[in-house]
Amino acid sequence: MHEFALAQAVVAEVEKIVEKGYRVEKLRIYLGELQSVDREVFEQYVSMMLREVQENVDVEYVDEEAEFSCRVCGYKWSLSELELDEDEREAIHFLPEAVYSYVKCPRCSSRDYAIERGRGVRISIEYSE
Amino acid sequence: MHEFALAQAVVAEVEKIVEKGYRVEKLRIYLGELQSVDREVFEQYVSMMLREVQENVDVEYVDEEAEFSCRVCGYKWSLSELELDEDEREAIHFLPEAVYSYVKCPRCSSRDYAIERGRGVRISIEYSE
Amino acid sequence: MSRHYTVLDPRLEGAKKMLSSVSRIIAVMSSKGGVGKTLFSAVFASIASRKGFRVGLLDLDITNPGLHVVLGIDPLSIQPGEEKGITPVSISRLEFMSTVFYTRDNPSPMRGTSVDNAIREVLAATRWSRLDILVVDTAPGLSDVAISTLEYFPGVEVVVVATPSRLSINSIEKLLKLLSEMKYKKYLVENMSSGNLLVDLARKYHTVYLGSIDYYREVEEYIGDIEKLVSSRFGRSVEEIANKIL
Amino acid sequence: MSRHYTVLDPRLEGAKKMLSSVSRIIAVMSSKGGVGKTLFSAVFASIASRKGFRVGLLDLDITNPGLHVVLGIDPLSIQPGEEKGITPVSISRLEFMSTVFYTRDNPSPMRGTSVDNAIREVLAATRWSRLDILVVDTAPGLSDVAISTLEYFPGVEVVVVATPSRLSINSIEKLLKLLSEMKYKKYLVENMSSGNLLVDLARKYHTVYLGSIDYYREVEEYIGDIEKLVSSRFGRSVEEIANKIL
Ligand SMILES: Nc1ncnc2c1ncn2[C@@H]1O[C@H](COP(=O)(O)OP(=O)(O)O)[C@@H](O)[C@H]1O
Ligand SMILES: Nc1ncnc2c1ncn2[C@@H]1O[C@H](COP(=O)(O)OP(=O)(O)O)[C@@H](O)[C@H]1O
Ligand SMILES: [Mg+2]
Ligand SMILES: [Mg+2]
Ligand SMILES: [Mg+2]
Ligand SMILES: [Mg+2]
Ligand code: NI
Ligand code: NI
Ligand SMILES: [Zn+2]
Ligand SMILES: [Zn+2]
Repeated sequence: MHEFALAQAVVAEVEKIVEKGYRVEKLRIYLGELQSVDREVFEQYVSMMLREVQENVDVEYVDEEAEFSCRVCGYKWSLSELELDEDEREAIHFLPEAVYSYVKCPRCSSRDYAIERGRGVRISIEYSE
Repeated sequence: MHEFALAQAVVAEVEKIVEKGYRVEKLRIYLGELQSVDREVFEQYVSMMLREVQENVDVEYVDEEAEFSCRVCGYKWSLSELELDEDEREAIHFLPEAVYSYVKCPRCSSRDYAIERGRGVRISIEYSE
Repeated sequence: MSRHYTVLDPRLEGAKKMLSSVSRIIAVMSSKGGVGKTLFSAVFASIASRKGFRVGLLDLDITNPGLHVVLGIDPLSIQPGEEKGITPVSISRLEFMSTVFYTRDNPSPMRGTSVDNAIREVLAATRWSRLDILVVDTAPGLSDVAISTLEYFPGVEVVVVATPSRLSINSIEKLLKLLSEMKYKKYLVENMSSGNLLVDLARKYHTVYLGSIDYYREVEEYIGDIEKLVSSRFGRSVEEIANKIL
Repeated sequence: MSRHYTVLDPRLEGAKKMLSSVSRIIAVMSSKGGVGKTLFSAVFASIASRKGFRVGLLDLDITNPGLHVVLGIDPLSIQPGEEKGITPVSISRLEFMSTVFYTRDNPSPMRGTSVDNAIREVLAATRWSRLDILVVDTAPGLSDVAISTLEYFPGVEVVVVATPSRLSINSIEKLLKLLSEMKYKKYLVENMSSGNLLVDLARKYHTVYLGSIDYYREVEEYIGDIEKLVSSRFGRSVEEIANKIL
């Protein structure tokens, strides 16, 4: 599962902070809809790896809806507006930017759009001395 | 003066809105410190050209301090921290991105930094039907 | 009465104003690097100007500009003027503009956002004379330069330059696909080739095939001397091609 | 007790973890396009693997990938695996990774921010075996690919490929300047040249000159067949160069 790699990256950030002598109070993990990671698998990897780094980290998962906005016509749209086949979804799962190979602006057909939100995995961390 | 071109661009935006039948109530012009336009000259051009487009536009000028942030070490700095000679300043006046040819991060010497604020001319417009 | 509020980058409207004095815009493009875009742009523009057209030449390969090298211009000893904007440099019957006048041939590493900003700035600030043709040289890849070029120039026509190598064909095919879906008027020039090997490729993507230019070893010595380039065998090949679209 | 709050992109730490299994990273760079970066990367990596090194090969020319063409891989018929991350494709004794497996050789127009995102994603997700060398092919220009390559690979060494043309020299000189100020270990390979014309340029920028590769017309027919490329005259020239740094 490639979710392992994403979990590993998140825990590596926590580890960096813990190694500096801080205590991580809260880890918030935002899961972007576009990449659609397997949440259950991902959570398991995170908690498994996190245990090695620090006991009792308070982890919160936040689902983030994907939003696109067209740089040409200004139209904004969400993932539900797109029809992607299985292969395309899988490619985008591994590389969210592959979306530029399959998706055009639903209004003006431009490929010059931004992924405004909900791309992939990002995190915020609260820690104390 | 190349300030004419910048003023022309601003007024062209106002014109586009006026042509659609709206009335522009307020034009706010942000002048980025990095480009350092000649404010007096620029104001004259704007008010001269604006008159042709719509009477009595309320124009407000806002100076915006330049702020850079390093993508490598995270350091943030302002223009006053830099020593630029006359030629460099002039080049940057015409093309703010020329800064990447002359300036490195004062802390880590990287050239991979963002111009976070105060780059050049941008505007906001309030208009009504 | 409802009130609206909008935050704008005025430069794209500014660009439209500035480009309104230009009749025809020809972008020289290729997703593959090193196929001859820069050389072709410079020589094509010069030939058009010699035929009596009023021609501008713009370098949009922001992080790797090369037109000044082909034209033999030292960006330290010559600078654009100022007259209701930036006025391009006059060289060899051309109006020439490049960001190299501001980076002064120093390295100019810029991420895409800055490349795009530089392009917008140049388009909004440069006051071309009344031009029949503006020739725009671009960067390889399908990133900011290519995307912005296709968006910011109203009615742009695209001359795609390609060599017949497999690496070039694989790359160019993707550019042609993109141009097809966007309905641009497009032409193909085959460069550094001794045959007409890309005729079918052009046809497949409804692209006008303009002809083939041989590999001429003497080109290298003429880089920096645009007059010699124009009257060289390379120049004569470009002229045949130019005659088809001018 | 003071409390801190930080928002992070975890992928750069993820990349460090993934790259910790790699002993040596060699990025093949050139601000000029079409000088032979892709061809050199593929053949250099293959030669290193034939010498017994464990070698990975990564295509970071995100909007214009070419390594799969040189290697003769159809990205529709083969895909990377999944095992604690993405596992590269095994081909001809190499571990190979490219975003083309996900764009499926479709056009992939992306502005710089997306190019950088794609690079971060690939580095954080790809699980290389224990490698002696990872060879990284890059894009021309001095934009996102070049900037990110120099930042994200710990201890990266740079092989600059250049041709002796004036356009290439003007361009490469800026890359060498940048690399000098950043203190990278750097080498110069002269390609498509019948002499050693860039020795002084290399010396000027404290760059190790590795040698010159002739223009070999037969290269074109071997594109797509890496075995033939390796045993060709081109391959033998690359081997001489490889021997100096392996
Ligand atoms: N027809 C030709 N004959 C000989 N050399 C050529 C020819 N076309 C281009 N070149 C050379 O090939 C190299 C790449 O050309 P260039 O115009 O810089 O390509 P690009 O702009 O596409 O990167 C340059 O050294 C140029 O002088
Ligand atoms: N030494 C050489 N002899 C003959 N052809 C070469 C040689 N080096 C590169 N080429 C060809 O030149 C073109 C550009 O090479 P490529 O590796 O794609 O360059 P880059 O990756 O720098 O853009 C390709 O068609 C390639 O096959
Ligand atoms: Mg799967
Ligand atoms: Mg002045
Ligand atoms: Mg070029
Ligand atoms: Mg390449
Ligand atoms: Ni997965
Ligand atoms: Ni000015
Ligand atoms: Zn749109
Ligand atoms: Zn820094």
